Amino acid sequence: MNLSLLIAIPTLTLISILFVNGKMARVAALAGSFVQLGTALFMLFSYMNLNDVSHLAFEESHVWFAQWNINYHIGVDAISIAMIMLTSVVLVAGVLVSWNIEDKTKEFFFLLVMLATGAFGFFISVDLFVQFFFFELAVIPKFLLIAIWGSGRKEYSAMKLVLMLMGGSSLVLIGILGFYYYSAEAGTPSFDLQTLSQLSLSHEQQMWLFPLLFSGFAVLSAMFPFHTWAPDGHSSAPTAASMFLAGISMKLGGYGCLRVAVFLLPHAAREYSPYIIVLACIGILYGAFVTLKQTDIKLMNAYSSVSHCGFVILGIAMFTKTAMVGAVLQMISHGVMTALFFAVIGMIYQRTHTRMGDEMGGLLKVMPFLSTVFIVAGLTSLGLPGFSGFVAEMTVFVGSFQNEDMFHRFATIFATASIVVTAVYILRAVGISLWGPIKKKEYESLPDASWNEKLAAGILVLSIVIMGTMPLWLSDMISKTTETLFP
Amino acid sequence: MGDMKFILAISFALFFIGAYGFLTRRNMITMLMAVELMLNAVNINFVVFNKYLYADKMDGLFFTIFIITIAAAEAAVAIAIIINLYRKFKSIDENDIDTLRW
Amino acid sequence: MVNYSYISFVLIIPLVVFLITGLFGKKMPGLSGILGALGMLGAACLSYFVAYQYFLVDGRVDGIYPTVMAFKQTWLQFTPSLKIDIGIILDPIAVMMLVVVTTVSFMVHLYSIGYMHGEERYATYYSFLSLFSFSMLGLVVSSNIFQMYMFWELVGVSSFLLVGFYFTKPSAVAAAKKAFIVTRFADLGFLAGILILSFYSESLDFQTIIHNMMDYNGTIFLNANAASFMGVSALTWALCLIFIGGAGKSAMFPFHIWLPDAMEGPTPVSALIHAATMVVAGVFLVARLFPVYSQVPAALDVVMYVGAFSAFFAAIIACTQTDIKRVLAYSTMSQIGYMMFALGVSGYWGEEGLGFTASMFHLFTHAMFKALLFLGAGAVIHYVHSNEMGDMGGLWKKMPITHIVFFIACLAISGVPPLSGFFSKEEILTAAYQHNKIVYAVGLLTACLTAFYMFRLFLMIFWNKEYKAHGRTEHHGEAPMTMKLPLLILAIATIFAGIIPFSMYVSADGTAVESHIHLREASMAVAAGAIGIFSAFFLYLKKNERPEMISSAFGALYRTAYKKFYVDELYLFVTKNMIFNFIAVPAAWIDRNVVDGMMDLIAAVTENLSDSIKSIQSGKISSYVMWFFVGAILLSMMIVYAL
Amino acid sequence: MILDYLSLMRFEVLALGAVILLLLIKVFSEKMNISAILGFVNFSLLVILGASFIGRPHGSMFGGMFLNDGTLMLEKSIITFATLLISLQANNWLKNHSSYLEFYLLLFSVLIGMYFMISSGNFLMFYLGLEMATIPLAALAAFDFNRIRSAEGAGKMILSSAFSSAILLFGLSLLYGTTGSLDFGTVSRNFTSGSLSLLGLSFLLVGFAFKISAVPFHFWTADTYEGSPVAIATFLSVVSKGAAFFIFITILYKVFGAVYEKWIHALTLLSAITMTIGNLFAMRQLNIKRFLAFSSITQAGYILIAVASGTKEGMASIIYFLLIYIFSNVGAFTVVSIICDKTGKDDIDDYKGLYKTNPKLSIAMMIALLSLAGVPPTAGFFGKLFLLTSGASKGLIVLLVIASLNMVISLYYYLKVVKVMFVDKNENPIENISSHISAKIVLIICLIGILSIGFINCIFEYIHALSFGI
Repeated sequence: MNLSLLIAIPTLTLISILFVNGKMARVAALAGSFVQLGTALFMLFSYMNLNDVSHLAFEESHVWFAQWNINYHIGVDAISIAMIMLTSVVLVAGVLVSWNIEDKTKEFFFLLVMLATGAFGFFISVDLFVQFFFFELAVIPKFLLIAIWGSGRKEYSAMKLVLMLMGGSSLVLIGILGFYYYSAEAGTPSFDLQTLSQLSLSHEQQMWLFPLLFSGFAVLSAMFPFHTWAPDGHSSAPTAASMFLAGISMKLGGYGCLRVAVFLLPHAAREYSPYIIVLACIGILYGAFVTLKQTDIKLMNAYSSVSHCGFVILGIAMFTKTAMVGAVLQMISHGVMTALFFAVIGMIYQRTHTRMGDEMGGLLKVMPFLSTVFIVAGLTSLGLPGFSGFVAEMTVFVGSFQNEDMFHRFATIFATASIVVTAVYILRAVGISLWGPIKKKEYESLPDASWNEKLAAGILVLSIVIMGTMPLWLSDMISKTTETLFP
Repeated sequence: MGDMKFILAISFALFFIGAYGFLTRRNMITMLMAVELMLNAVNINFVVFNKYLYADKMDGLFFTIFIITIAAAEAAVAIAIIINLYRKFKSIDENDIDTLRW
Repeated sequence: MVNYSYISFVLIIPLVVFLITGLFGKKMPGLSGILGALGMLGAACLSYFVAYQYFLVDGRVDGIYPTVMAFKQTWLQFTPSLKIDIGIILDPIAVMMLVVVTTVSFMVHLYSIGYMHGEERYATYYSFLSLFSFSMLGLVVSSNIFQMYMFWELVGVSSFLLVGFYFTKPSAVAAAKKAFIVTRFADLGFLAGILILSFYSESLDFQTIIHNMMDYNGTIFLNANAASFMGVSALTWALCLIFIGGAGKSAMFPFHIWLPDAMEGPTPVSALIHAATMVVAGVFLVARLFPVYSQVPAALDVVMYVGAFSAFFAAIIACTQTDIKRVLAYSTMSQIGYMMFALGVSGYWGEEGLGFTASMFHLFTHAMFKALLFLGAGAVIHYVHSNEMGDMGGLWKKMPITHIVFFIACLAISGVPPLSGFFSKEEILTAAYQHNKIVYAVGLLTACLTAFYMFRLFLMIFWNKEYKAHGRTEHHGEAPMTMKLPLLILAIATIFAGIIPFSMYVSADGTAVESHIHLREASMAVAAGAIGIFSAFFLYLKKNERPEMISSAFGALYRTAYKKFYVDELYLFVTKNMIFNFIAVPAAWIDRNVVDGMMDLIAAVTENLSDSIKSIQSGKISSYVMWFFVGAILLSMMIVYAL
Repeated sequence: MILDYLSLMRFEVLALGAVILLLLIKVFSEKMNISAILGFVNFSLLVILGASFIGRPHGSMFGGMFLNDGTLMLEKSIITFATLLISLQANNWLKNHSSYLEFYLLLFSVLIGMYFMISSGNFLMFYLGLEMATIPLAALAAFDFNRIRSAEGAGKMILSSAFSSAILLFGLSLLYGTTGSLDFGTVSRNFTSGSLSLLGLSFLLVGFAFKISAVPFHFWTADTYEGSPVAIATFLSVVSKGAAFFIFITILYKVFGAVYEKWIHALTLLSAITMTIGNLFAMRQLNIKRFLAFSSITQAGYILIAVASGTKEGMASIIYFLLIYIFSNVGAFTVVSIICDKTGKDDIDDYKGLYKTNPKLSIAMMIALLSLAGVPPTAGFFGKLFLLTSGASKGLIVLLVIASLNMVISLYYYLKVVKVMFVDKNENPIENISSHISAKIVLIICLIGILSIGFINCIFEYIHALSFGI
């Protein structure tokens, strides 16, 4: 399995989008994303057939800039494979959802695929420089997608989102450079994750590097109090961009927190974990309560993402293997679920031209398919067994509870309390927008989902159900990796 | 050596007087003259160092000559520009010439 | 030992039916009802066969019924010791529940063919019903506490979907949300309990948990007892929290508020979910963990008091309600309270386990007669098109069969011998008498009230006054055959279920216990029922002024009971005025203005800074050179003095 | 022998030849076809550029006053290349300008001055080169005779420059006084950390800071860029700054490398202030040229990080960055010049809705701006990261923190321009412009450069091999 394919295919897709004209761009994007999904699946199966997973799989390393000791070093473990699967699924769905974009079709799909390319590269690279390159690759697409195709206060939101994320990545950058310095002091300067993890840093060094790296990535995963880009960004972003932002981009943050910050600085991570746990718990409950107040269903989902991503941070900070597995599962689960949610919200918005839940009503009667998908997404969000959310959240809870002291216990119980609030706002949204009497006459003639929307929703729902009903292989795969990462 | 210190003191004074002139004068031609003062301070420096410390070589003197030459060229271009400015602004007071700012 | 693996089809059939009707139901609306009913018939037959094989063919091993693991598959592994296994456990209570659930479910499927006829979302209805059956069956055969939690949530959501079936009605929407959220809140306790219990018992498997916790001298048990929080041991906390979950599902006080509202769903659904099966899940949960509970008297006391109070509390409210389904709902709550306190008064070994047996027995009989009552009420509502007692009266002429079966059910619930309710209720009261006299007194009083309000209901529907048709329902009386047949079958079950020697099969420790009719307790119970029945006849047989007089005599108490003791209002106040207005609204405000404001502030500060320093670029050469000069001086000072 | 000398001075000789030829043309055939002259000029620049690929002479002339080696050749060919791009960019503008010949005369003189400045091995030669590169440039800045701003910008430039050379010279005189020589090698050997010589060093630094427009010696920059013709603004921002940086590093490392400890803090401070103030001003600009001026000041701040590192990698990344910066900045300025030539508009607000009417220009502009902002996949990302990394390898952490925060601010204003072009609506947008072929070539070269240089590691390796540290 040649991992570079995962970058090559989207890149080729990008080039082919450039050279086809007009509407054909979407066909190119769809074809490319399906090929990518196939490749990712192939990689998944090859990985599962490997006997020895104690080190990175399909590793490849080429010298890029010898003077800086920068290598094009790629390789995957179970966590990155899970993330790649997530990204390719969301990519396919995102392309399908945007099928009917009329305005600047070519540019739209170009940026969309570019955003995904960054994510793919980020997940497979092991060299911090290369990783950072892909990390930042998403800046332009994010900005333009929101600013051009968005709605509402789109310029403000796009700018705010990009600047906050850029602020986060500048913190990350400082952290990376700090590592470079210390490795240079220790002998050979390096950006390589594997090499850096062998580096023995003093307490003080760890203590100042960790907050930079962690909070830098945490901005991306919308940790309280750095989450405010999310509501603004999502409320303005076009559907596919929202899906990508919440489904993929936020996961970059979680992945970075786990795979970079905590992996490289386990000692400092332990020291800081109480603070992180407190922030995560606040984020979870606070996000949920703020969601309770929203009537814009897209905004609601944006805030609920804040709450859900809190579980990722919580799982990481809890520092038990199970909780970390749970954090990864939560990333995947939330990625697919929130993509589905944003997709269906977008589809409904296209028809009703409002996102205010209280202006809808009775939609289940006129568009049963979309409404059912909405309900499925909602039930996933509130952690119904059989869907992915349950598996992830429960793993986080059980893992968190393995810590013996009262602080961690209380934090866990606090976090679990959010499942009630989640239920309240999800049901409220379902109740006001899908159920009840039909509020407006013109809603009665609205069409249900078209083929592309059905396909997109179908793929996402299928992923949710597969993960929700057969979680063992996935959690096993991930827990093996966490065992090698955090022995 | 005592002489040198004395002369150096003068050249330093000259330099700062030139700078002061540049900062306080509003007329652009006067400002240019102030620069000439500063350059002269430099020239004195070079000559003095050459004479008292490194009399075996002529580096300082050569440098002085080049400075004088180039100062002339600089002044020529500067005055050309100032003339052009005067045509546009009808003034060579630097206070009037501030359309480009912020 | 026979292989029981075929039992997994009991789960698979409803699941398949759910998927088929859910995905393709639109294309074959008529078929889905038949498919659902046939599927449940198959499942029921399988359960009967299992029961037969388990109790009668295989029988006891070493004096107790063995616990059979018919199927077990690891589903998710948390840690080496904590894992969720999807398994099918067969023991007396599981088998008993299989029979109950499949029977009632089949009846309801059958009944619904007629009742829901012509409904637009007929196929959806059946798919939800199948989903519920699947989840409930999965719940009762759970071998793992987390598996149970999963199915627990699934029955919750099926209940939500079915209560909200008439989704265009705002009241149905509200009721569905309420049902789900209240139980969800209680499930939080369940979840926390699971976390604590699993941590200390180092397992999620029921058998292992029980095994570990029954070992008095084992380190696991000692640890769980030694670890304490706020003076209460971890084990007690765990069990109490788990009980909260059970209380939520079983509508125990104070989590009962969802149940009456849940009557917004179609009546067959009420019969199946909110009377016979799902609401007893809490009882089943406590029963499932009963060996552990029996180790912790404090937790068991909580169960007992909550159960007894709920039983009495619901009975009082039931006396004042006028919506027939609500009366039945409160009666359900009251009866489940019975089952709960029966568990609470029970011990574990041998004869002491009478309460456990009684509780299970009552669960069994109650499922039959309460389903019957609801389906009967459904028939009445189908005919009258109203839930209000005031719109009924004198229906006995119009619907004689319904009248008879309803009467039988009322007798059963009032504990009139020799109907099934008598046996189970008598056993409960006996167990209570042996354990706690106060609870016994409450139980007796409740029995009296039960008889009273049930007959009030019965008389108000079928007698009291002449029936005056409102509108179009004059021409036909009885419902179609598909609706009548289940009524008859359930009536037969109600009459004869009591003679099953239940204690031979189901007991706390698995041994066979002879059960006796205790003459004193039995006669007290019957007397209490009789008083209730007679006073109902006295007040409601004919329309008269007496009920009015009595209710006005009670005055405030009556009004309070009629208003359900204002518990709903209290909840509304807490959730809306306190949580929503004092947490959610300020949180949203803070988010926009403080947290987000911080970010905007940074931007604004930068902008302002940029604006405030613009004057240094004044456009004048002299100022430029001034800066230049100052800069040069500072720079040289830095370098020369090595600052 | 004479061939060796010619080979050693090939840039200077060829440029001088071009100047003489231009003068002859000026004198003898006033009526010559303008396109032919432009062609000749571009061709001769190309020849100069090509000359750098033949052989790699290493040696010195004039008693060590003039040096040449691979590094210097590389630096010279970089600025020649940039000049070629600018010349091509300016072609269209010059066609309508009466004094195009003088323009090139001055431009070539500046170029020769820079060659000598870069190649100097002696402060005298350095000073001559510097002045030769400055004075004609001021004349060029005033080249739009009719525009009031052109004169103002040039005036500010020449006066500031005069003041700055006075300070620089004063520093040189002190250095001469304390070390007894003007030769780089001797100064370096004889340099003692007395306060007089340190004062000399700091005044020298100030002179450089002026040339690279570091804060607070930068004030002339924005005014001059805004006032001067676009081509000259480009030249100032790219070539002039680049050449200054090249000689700056050479002198700093070769001559004052031993007293690294003395100037490192000053340089760090300079770097921090430069990028911060540059950013704060850039974010409030309304004129695109002025905006690019402040952006170039900020870039200078980033470059100073690597200067402060004092390592071989640091120098390599500066040259690398400047190469990338040439592509990015020339790209951006070319778009500005195309629009400015056609419509005379150079306010950012005029660019509203540009994407609707001129999609290709806006995309080129966007890519150039993003490269300046250092966003991948553009080469600017690599350039900027290498600068920071070289700082990191020396542990200049505080500086890095300031730099990364500044990168956020700079992203803000670059994206603001992108937003204006792509998102904003305009009642009266700039009409569709079919740009001149030479400008198109420049844009294409720049875009190819921006998008590819980062990925081609051999370029950096080549530069690195020619670099040196303290």
